[in-house]
Amino acid sequence: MDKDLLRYSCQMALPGFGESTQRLLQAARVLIVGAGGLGCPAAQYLAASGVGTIGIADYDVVSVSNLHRQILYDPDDAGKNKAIIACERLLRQNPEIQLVPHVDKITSANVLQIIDGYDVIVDCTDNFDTRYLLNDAGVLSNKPVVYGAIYQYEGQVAVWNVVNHDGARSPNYRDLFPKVDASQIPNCSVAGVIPTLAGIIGCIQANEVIKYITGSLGVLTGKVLVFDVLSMQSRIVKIGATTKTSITELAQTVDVQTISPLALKRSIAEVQLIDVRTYQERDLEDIGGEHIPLDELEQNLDKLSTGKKVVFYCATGKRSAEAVKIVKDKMQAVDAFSLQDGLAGWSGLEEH
Amino acid sequence: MDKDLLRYSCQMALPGFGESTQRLLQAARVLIVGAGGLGCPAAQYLAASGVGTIGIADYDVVSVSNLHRQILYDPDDAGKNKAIIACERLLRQNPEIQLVPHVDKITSANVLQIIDGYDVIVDCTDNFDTRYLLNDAGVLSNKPVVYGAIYQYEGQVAVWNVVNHDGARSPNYRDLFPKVDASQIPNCSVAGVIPTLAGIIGCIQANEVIKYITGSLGVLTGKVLVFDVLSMQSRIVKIGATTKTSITELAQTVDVQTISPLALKRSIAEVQLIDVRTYQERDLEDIGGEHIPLDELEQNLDKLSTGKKVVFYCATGKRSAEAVKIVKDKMQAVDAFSLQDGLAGWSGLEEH
Amino acid sequence: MTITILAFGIAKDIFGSNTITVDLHGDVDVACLKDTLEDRYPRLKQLSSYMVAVNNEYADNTLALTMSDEIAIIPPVSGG
Amino acid sequence: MTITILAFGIAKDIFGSNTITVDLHGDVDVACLKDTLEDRYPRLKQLSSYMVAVNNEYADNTLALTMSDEIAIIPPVSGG
Repeated sequence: MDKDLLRYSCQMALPGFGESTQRLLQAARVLIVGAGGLGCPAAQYLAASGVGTIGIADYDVVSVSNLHRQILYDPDDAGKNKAIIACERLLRQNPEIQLVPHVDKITSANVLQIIDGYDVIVDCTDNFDTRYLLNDAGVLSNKPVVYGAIYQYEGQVAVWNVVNHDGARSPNYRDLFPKVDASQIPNCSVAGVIPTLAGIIGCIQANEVIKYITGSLGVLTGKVLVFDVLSMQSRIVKIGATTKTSITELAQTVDVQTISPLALKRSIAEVQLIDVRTYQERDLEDIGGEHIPLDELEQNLDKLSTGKKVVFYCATGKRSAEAVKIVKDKMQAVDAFSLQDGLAGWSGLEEH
Repeated sequence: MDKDLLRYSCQMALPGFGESTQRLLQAARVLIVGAGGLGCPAAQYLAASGVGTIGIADYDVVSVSNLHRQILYDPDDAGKNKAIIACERLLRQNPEIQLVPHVDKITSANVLQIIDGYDVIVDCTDNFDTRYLLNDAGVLSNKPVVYGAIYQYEGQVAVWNVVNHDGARSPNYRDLFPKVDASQIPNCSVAGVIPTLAGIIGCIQANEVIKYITGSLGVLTGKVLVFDVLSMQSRIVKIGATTKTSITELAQTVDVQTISPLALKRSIAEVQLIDVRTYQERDLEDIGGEHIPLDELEQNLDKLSTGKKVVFYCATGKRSAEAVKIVKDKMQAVDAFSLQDGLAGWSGLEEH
Repeated sequence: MTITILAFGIAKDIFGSNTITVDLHGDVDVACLKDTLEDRYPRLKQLSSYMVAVNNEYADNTLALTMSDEIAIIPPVSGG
Repeated sequence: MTITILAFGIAKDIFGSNTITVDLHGDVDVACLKDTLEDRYPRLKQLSSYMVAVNNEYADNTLALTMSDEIAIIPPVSGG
């Protein structure tokens, strides 16, 4: 055994996992998209196990309110780019591998180019737009996508778009969910998430990546694992051997203009401010402006100003971004912005 | 919400998990025994989630051959005590909590005193002696033990010795396995282990600790989870509501004679030196002496000298200690020693 | 025919429970189940898509249902 | 009576397979199963203890077995 393989001797002792299997990991190039609750543990274990090249893509910065599940970051890292910090940390853990940060937001314009250098894509993102984008780009580029997603105490894992023995492709995300109205599904900051779920699902994703690269049996293709960490019950739902979708082009991602809380504070007298939250949330507290719940926006587009900036806000910036997308789609004459980090960002401003 | 709770806001957003639940975690004192493949992820997520006091007990040092699954350590840490390094690293991740390293080997003489300051014990050990010791100490001290164990691609998790509504205690490890012949079950360095399994099982242990502390439903009491990461099938085996064991005292742990690297260097010409590592490890490097892999020792006891000291060595001093125990049990005439910190300690000597 | 449905993810919130029962009439298939659920819970339809799993297999609209089937509603999940 | 046994952990190595079948005669209970297995695989007895799970419940020696039972042999595991 080569000296450089000593680190991996405990996995190379596994039945059917010798030096040639370890060399497969060393030669593999894996792109992890999203360095958050799922991406941190997935990257940590793929680095530890000796995957030769690991790309980590995240345009976002470390936020204190995510440290409970994003275990690669310290409070001192707050405000720094997650991909860069994660790569630095993991390079110390395993100096023998290549770690490549990607700090640009992944869009329909750059996704094919970014994934071009990788063999496997790991979907650790936190939003539907990027999930669909990665899925479709994986299909168009003929690369497998190892999918993971979490909600409160529940997670899902699957491996999409693997070439079967007969040459056909296994199912992908659109076989399961052809399209989603993202505004209807709350994200982690609204619905909450238990950090250990992120750890379990991220490790399961890394496990599927290793199984795929090493040609192991039992890769989660043609099925989806649904895991509940309250009851500890898991189930594997069979989808079928072959995809029924036909994906021929990428949906164009919409670039949402955002405005920072500070910029809004300075210009609040000159903009049309619109709260897109529910009536219940509006009742509790607001920062002024008009109130048009997101699901009533399409019927009220005539209320939007074309003479000044329109700023939408919600609790976290997610539904307000959806509002901007609707406006860009239906009323191009309106100059619409989303309040970054929503009311959460606004109250952060008040505290300082 | 207090500013100091911002870090935990995403878990406090969970239904039924508010500020008072977070305060339960802050007030909890959890002892993790074993800072290896299971202890690293368990400690990482308990620290991230805000458990107020975390003790980490490990007398062993960081070894390069374990870095594939012990994700808190860098190659630079090789030879340093694992409990101390783990506490340092996790304190940077969450400076708001207390981290307490315990560097003494846990024995029947000190276990009750060490666990006295804690509410929950997490069994992340890698040997049956310490598993039984912790189990029995948990029963005698009336504390729950969150058990995890791994082998190749399979893991087990359970929560032992919880007080039921009727005041009776739930089953413990001896309900499942009354006693074990440890020499019949290979450990991770011999049988191998996939690193992601350690991550999944360690995270599940942390998840059960959080569920127990916060009074959540679905704690794994009276049952054991068996998880296979090749097929991704898991099953929960019911054991029953109440323990059938009667544990009234601790089994005495065997005291293993050790020899320091310096003392060995001075006396190396006068002792019988035996390497108990695997053939793969022996191939790479050795410090002389004969080679009898640990799992072949019992068939080769006649090769041991009764005229001079016998010194066993391995990578870290752990398997050589097992060798001493086997000899003490089967060949009392032999004066057997274990090289302290193994090859890691020996190379430390060379460097100075 | 009365069938029991297990809810996952946001469907737990939409149904207000981990399990619900529904009475189905006429052609008792997955399409009929979805119509009945979406009538009772309009928010379910607003998700645009969700998976119906029958005995741990993805079920399309034409699959006939029986009382002994284990039926789960598994909506999409976005968190990471 | 022929029954199928699922093996876990070191039992996979001892049996040389993930599943085996055994023929049982006489009193068909867990004690009888253990005797038969330990006769055929002496290393199993050397473990000192292992769990027999029948239909995902811990089974003691007196439990009677039927052909439709799902039987798993789950030995202790020490790694960490």
